[in-house]
Amino acid sequence: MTPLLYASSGVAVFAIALYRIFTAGDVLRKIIAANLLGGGVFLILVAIARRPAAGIDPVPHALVLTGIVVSVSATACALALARRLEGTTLDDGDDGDDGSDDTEVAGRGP
Amino acid sequence: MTGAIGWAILIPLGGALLAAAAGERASRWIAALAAAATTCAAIGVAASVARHGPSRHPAGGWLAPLGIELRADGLAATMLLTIAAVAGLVAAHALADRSRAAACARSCPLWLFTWAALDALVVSGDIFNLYVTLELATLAAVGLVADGEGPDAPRAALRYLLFALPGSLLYLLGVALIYGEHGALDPATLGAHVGASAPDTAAMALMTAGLCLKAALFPLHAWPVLAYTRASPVAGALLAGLVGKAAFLVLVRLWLEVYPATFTSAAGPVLGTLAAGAILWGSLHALWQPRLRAVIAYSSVAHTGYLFMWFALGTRDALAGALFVVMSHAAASASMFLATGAIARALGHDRVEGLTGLAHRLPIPFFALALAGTSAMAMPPSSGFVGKWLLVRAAFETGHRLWAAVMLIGGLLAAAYVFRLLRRAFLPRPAGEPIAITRSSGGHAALALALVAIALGLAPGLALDLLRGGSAP
Amino acid sequence: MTANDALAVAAIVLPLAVGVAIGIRSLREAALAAAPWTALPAFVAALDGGASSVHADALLFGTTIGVEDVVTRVFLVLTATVWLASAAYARTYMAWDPRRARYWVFASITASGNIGLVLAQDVASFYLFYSVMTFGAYGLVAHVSTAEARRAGAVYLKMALLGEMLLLAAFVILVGARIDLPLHEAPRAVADSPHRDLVVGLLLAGFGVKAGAIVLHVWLPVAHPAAPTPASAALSGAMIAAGVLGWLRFLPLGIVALPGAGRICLAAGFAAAFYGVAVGVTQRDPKTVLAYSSVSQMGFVTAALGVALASPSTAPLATAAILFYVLHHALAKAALFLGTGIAMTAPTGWPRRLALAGLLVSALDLAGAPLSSGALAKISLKHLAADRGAAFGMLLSAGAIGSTLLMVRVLSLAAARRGPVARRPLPWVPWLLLLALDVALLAAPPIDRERLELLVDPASVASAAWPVLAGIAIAFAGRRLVRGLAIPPGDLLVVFERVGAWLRARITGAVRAGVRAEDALRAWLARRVAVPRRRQTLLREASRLEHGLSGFAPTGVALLVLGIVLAWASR
Amino acid sequence: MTLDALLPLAVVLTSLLPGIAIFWLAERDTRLRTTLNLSAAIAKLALVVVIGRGVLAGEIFETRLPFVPGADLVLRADSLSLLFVSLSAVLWLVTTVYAVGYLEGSPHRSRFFGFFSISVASTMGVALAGNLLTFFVFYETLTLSTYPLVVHRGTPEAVRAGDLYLRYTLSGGVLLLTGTAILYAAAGSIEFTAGGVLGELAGRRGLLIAAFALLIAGLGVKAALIPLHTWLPVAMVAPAPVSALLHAVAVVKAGAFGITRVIYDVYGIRLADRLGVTSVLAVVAAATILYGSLKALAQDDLKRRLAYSTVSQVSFIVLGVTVVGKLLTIGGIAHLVHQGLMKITLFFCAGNLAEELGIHGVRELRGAGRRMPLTMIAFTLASLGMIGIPPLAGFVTKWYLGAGAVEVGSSWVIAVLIASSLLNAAYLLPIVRDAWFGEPSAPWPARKGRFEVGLWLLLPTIVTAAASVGVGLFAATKLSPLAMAALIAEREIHP
Amino acid sequence: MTALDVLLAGALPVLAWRALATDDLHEAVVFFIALGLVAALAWARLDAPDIALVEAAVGAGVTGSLFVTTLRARGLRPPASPAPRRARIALAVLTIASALGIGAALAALPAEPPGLGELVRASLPETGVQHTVTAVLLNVRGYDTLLEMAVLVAAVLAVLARAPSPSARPAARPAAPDDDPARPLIAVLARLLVPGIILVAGYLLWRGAFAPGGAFQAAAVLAGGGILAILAGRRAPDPHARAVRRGLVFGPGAFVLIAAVPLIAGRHVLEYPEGWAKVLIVAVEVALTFSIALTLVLFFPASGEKGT
Repeated sequence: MTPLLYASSGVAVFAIALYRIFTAGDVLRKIIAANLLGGGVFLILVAIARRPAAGIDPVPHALVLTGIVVSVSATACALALARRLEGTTLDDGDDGDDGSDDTEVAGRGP
Repeated sequence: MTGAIGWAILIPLGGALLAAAAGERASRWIAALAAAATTCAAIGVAASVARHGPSRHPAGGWLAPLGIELRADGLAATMLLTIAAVAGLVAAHALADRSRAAACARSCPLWLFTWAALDALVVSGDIFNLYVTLELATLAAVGLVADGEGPDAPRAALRYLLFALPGSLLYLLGVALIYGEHGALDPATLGAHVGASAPDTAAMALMTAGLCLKAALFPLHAWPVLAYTRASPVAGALLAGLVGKAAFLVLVRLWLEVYPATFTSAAGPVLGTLAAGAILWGSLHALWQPRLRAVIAYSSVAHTGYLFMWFALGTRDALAGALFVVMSHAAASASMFLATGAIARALGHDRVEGLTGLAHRLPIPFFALALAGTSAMAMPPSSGFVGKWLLVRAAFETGHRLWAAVMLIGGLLAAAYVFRLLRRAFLPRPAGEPIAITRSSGGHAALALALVAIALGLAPGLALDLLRGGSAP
Repeated sequence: MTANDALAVAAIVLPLAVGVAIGIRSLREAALAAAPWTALPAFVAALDGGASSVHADALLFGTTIGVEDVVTRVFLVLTATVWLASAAYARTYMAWDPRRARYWVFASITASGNIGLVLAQDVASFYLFYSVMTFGAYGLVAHVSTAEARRAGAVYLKMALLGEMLLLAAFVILVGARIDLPLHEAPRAVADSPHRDLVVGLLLAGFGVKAGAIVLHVWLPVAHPAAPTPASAALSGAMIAAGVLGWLRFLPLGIVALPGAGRICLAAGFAAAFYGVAVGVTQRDPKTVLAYSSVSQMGFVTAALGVALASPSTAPLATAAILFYVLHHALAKAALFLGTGIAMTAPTGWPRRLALAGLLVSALDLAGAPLSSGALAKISLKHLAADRGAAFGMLLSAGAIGSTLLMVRVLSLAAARRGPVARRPLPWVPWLLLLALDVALLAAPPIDRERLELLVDPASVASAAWPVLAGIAIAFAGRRLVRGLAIPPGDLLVVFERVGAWLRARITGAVRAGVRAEDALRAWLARRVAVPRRRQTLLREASRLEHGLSGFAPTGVALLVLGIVLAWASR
Repeated sequence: MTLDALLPLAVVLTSLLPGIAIFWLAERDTRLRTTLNLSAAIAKLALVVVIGRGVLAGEIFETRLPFVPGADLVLRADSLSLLFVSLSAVLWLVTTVYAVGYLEGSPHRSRFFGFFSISVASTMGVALAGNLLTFFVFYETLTLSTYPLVVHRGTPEAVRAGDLYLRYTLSGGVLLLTGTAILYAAAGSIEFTAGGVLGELAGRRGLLIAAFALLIAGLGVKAALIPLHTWLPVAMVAPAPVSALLHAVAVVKAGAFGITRVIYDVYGIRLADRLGVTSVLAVVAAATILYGSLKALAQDDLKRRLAYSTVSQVSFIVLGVTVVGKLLTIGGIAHLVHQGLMKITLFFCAGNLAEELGIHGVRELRGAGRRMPLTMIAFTLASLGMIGIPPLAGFVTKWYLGAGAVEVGSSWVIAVLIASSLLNAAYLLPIVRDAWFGEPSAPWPARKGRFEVGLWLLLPTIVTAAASVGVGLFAATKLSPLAMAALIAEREIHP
Repeated sequence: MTALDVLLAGALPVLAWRALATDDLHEAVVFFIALGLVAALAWARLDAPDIALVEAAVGAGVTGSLFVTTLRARGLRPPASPAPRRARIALAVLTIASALGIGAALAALPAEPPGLGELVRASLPETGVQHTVTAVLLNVRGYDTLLEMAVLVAAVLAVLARAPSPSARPAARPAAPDDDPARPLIAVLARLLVPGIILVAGYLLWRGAFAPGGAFQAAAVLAGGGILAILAGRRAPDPHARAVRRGLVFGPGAFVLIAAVPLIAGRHVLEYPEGWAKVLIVAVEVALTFSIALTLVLFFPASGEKGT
């Protein structure tokens, strides 16, 4: 029965993280949410691995281990970018602006 | 060359690692060698598929249900060749560019990782492995975007990452549910067992939704546009050309092998509607974007629409058409990005007005833009046309007249926004605008890519046989 | 290829070649020298009387040319003679004209066309040479760079085009695919054609334009005087005859009875005869009077044609009569034109008296005075009238009076002499030769020798004499009456031109209105769609929506909605 | 792939490869470019002659390249395609000579001749296409390759004309694609076969009529049927050789040729007639004939008047082809060649007048005959031909059209023929009259060289004028376009 | 189903909500770390010792410290405005609905799933390793791990892409220990713990072959020690130095090499030759441990590093 319990808690964490990643204003909170999103899925995976009476199914464990490493890499990368970010949120400034700050050339276009 | 499929993944991986560790000049040589070797490996795989048909290569020797299988079938072979062609030529552009030599130490490993990830994704026969390859591709792409010079690069990269993560994690949750239900991860066994049970439905919905976000299908299309408009030409070419297609290819694998056709036929029209929306919305926006890169970005949104039309049509010819659009758009958009890069370096900005009177001043980038544009608007003799023809014909065969109409109108809109760029080139050059005519090396790679798009249109027979030869099971 | 065949080909090709050669700078002088004699091969071919037939399969639709029957020979004689005389006359007359080369180009091409249509033995080549002649003649009419010549040219061109189109329609309906239908089978084809009446009507009208039938004659009095004298001679001599040749070639004379068409021709013929006289008498310029005289003479021919159409039995007789009449008219009219040309400009003293005398001779000949070829022509017509009842005979005589009236008018105008005196030598020789030939015609008429005795017997002399005398008497009596009247040359033409101008104004007005309406429609459409304004709001709306879509929350909503819909769709 | 199979492909390549090569030539090496151009044109002509002899002897040359599942790229030389190919090949050689002279010293010639050759290659492709898809592929490449020629001058006005050109031709292309896709979806591969291939679809009238309407609308844009014709007069802003070969011959004929193919080789004239679509098309064609002539009457610019004349004349071909009747078909198909020859002569003369004396308006022509006799003789011959005066080319085809109409008993066709001839006369003869009999307001500028205009410009004009006379005069010979048309009608109408 | 499980399972979502819903970022990070630890306990309860170890060391430790440093580096930023109310409500409803859907799907999962457990256990002998998870990780699904290593290196390259090398910054060494009040405590802690940490890491690495442990766990612990050393004032490794880059690449490079060798011999990728499995796996584990540790340390920004 315990696997279902943990699985449902995993779903809860997943849902909360999903909700907050889209509504959070601050970049850091979004990154935390991204991390927890992964955590939720891993919870479900390990809960699934726990079910068979015969013994624990090692494959989900390997999957979760790989997942955690990937999640850490993503979070580290996100945080590194967050450190270099000027504004606080990601939505200020739209996409189709006039392009004067073109990345290509240091000098300003006329 | 049974091991070719292994080399196709290991060489770029190894190359990336060596390039990361090597010094500035050495990393360029390593990157060049790796690119060449990987292309040979890809050709090797395609040759073996063409001659002996599909083949299975269990990684680590462990057979299907347990280990991960690498499959070399028609779909994989053609995609390997496409990736090799586009990534190879983009690499050539990056390496040949003297002025950005220093950047290679940082960017070479990243685009080699992207190449490795895409190769692994295309041949992978395990749905969790697909997740890992998707993540590798995304992270490498984020690295490439972050590498851009502009002040806005970190924001663009972070946005790209934070939109991609939920997509992959939804997909992972789907994988978890499927594993929970069937206890297997390889499409062969899954295909046999997956039915319309609650976990399977939930898994299909989650995976498809996640991948639609990663593939930026309308209405989830807006997030990569900032990254495309801020990335350097190399990054933009790889992102729009190849990484953008990765999620679609995964979805094709799933819908072909894992989910039984009857089960997904109900979801087909949903994706078809979104695809139609993407074609019209993307083309409309591409029509009035002030900046060249934004035009190409929205053109990619429109082309993603053409890709997803296969889900609504479902026939084998439609799949060949969609894959042809993948190939032609990969080459065309990469070529356009590189050409824009060359033009922007000469003009100082990439606003559309800058193109005025360009035909004679920057002939090679302009010509590349023109040829790539022909493929983008799916006019014969380009490969874009072959793709669109197969899709439109399949639409009429399966009675989806509305989708056919949307695709045709999309073609017209595409012609509108391409010619909006090209027509300016013939106008006389305004006196004031200075042009720094450097030896625009970007132009040659762009032209080569554009020629690939056109050549594929002239002799599609080869690619289609390869597709059918090792046809996906 | 017998000698005759070569001669026939040369008759057509030589003038054409010379015409083209003039265009080439290096050959110009030589070609100009040879130009006057290009009609010689046709003349020789006409005289030696041998039959010839040349078939060129490759040309157009397989053309055949040659002299095969009496009609061709007579017309060849008249065409060759008139063109030779006109060319000889023009050699001196045009010597100092600044645009001499252009005149000779058009004259040679027209001559070639004229000779060609006579020799043509199949429908396609007939129509080809007919068109070449028609459009070549424009160059002659509009040669003199004066306002009247340009107007004459315009009128000539319009009527010629009308004629061409009528004939094209007729031939197309008649022949269909068998374009290379030999001419001698044409009448049979017309008779058997399902649209016979339509074809006959078209043929009558089409050739009627050239032959100056009533109402269709309006261009003649304007065009002939406008052209230089030699051209006028050729126009009124040879080319009018071409119209009659067309009738003789195509109309089913003697094959089927066409009472309706016959009556129309008869009426039109006599109407033209008397109308020509009525208007001709009032004219000021002798050339215009001569033009009207041609209209009236052709009226007689049309009448004769009407008789032949109405009763097939009289066909052979009528054809012979028409042939001789046209031959006589051509030569006499050409002589008259050349004569007036000389008379008007001859220096006073013996040359002027000689010219006027010559003029008198040909005038009498034309009027049909006894012992002249004109009388002979009239006699053949009278025989035709024999079984048609007295009315036809009476009309003929009245016509004779009319022609005499016109001749008197010409002589009086020539005598009054208003033209400038020519300082350069006058081309006496060709005119006198032509006069002599006309008279000689009497001696050796190419047809029905036995008529000759009739000429001398007293009854026919009397019947020929009284109309002439009566005519002269009426002329002197009515001299004053006629001076007041002044009908503009071309009479109905003025009406047609005004109608034409009104029509053209209407058409161009309509076209301009059409263009304006089209532009207005396009402007209205543009406003209705108001693309620019509408586009701005549409784009602003779309970009606002797009900006909204690109935020995190909306994407999240879209993602979850998609997930749920997919799950729901495939449950 | 035997030699015979390679010939059609070789015909297309002989102008495609040089075209691509010319792009890379620098501006200054004109000699190399000219030799390349001319040798390509002559090589193509030789190929066409070889194929011609074969086709007349009944052989079939076919290149089949694998293209798309369910449809191959097929280039087949049958009698109908031979006619159009030979016309284009001859006129390409002549126009290349003309273009070399005309563009002497102007910028971007490599680009011009590159696209010029590619557009001719596409025309060859259109002519030789063996099935509807191949036809569409080359039809669209024709659009793409002619656009740069329209905007070649680079003036804002030229680019605006280019926009209009694109707007029409691209939308036309989409309609054609829709029609093609519908037919391919319904009947599998649509190979051009005499008598049509849609027999078994006869039951689905709605589909057939819809597809026919789409195909004809798509082709109608290039065939300049009203109301799809407005791009043609505007495209006259292009340099003279472009308007001569492309807008008077290649592009416009591609549309008319397409309609012929669709009616005879896709639907078959009987099926099309049963569907009742041909009568509608015939009415549109007739309307275009009259509309074109009337609009030409109202134009003051010489090239625009000739453009509207093209609009009207091309519809003769369409009229001839749509009304059921053997003679009409012969007339229509022969008119394809005859009109091409006459119209290209007129455009060459317009080009000469513009180049030498700067004459653009119709009224400025007064007295031009004296200054440029040879050009004006060519102009006169061509104009008389257009009106339908024997022995010129126009007369022959108008005669057959008329005879065909009589044979079929549709008298309104004759009325249209006569009316259009009169209208032609109305807008062409005044020009001829002014040229020969008018007095120039100011004395003409003196001659630059020995001839009235550059030899490169004069020679082609004379050649095409002579051709339009010869084609009419020797219409009965075996090799004349008329004989070819009769052969085609024989094979198409009664297979 | 003990009370502890209920407590743990219940705590997780509550902690998650607290971490994500608070407006104070510091509080959020603290709750995140707390959640990491509770999760480690949960893994232990679910009999997943390997994951518990990694979660504790990496999930809570490294990631937690990363968050703290980033928070400090970004300093006080104006609070960002969250998404509009309407969107939030919609998202809430949708998330709940999808959560219920997924929950229902989970409930419908079969109690006795045909997992791959028996298969792995059956073929354990060929893998050359006793511990099933390590067998799966490094042999059966070694290919996944290979790609995962690539992800790690890619991430670190992305992180270092624009990072200035610590030596280049003016303040070459971090502030002297005495001026930062917390400094002395850390210095003492570091001197005490670091040797222990190294010992534990070595042990974990060694027992990986037959019991829970292995490269990842060892590397995670080692990285924790490294970060502690840096915090205690030792100089952080310079990302642009050649040696550091070689160290980074050494582990994955070895793994790629080992994967490539069977290809040359005509066998499948990553197919350990007969009998060599155990030796090769151990070799790979050692190499990987060192590189992963170095990578995780490099993730940790040298203190005080501002965004360039």
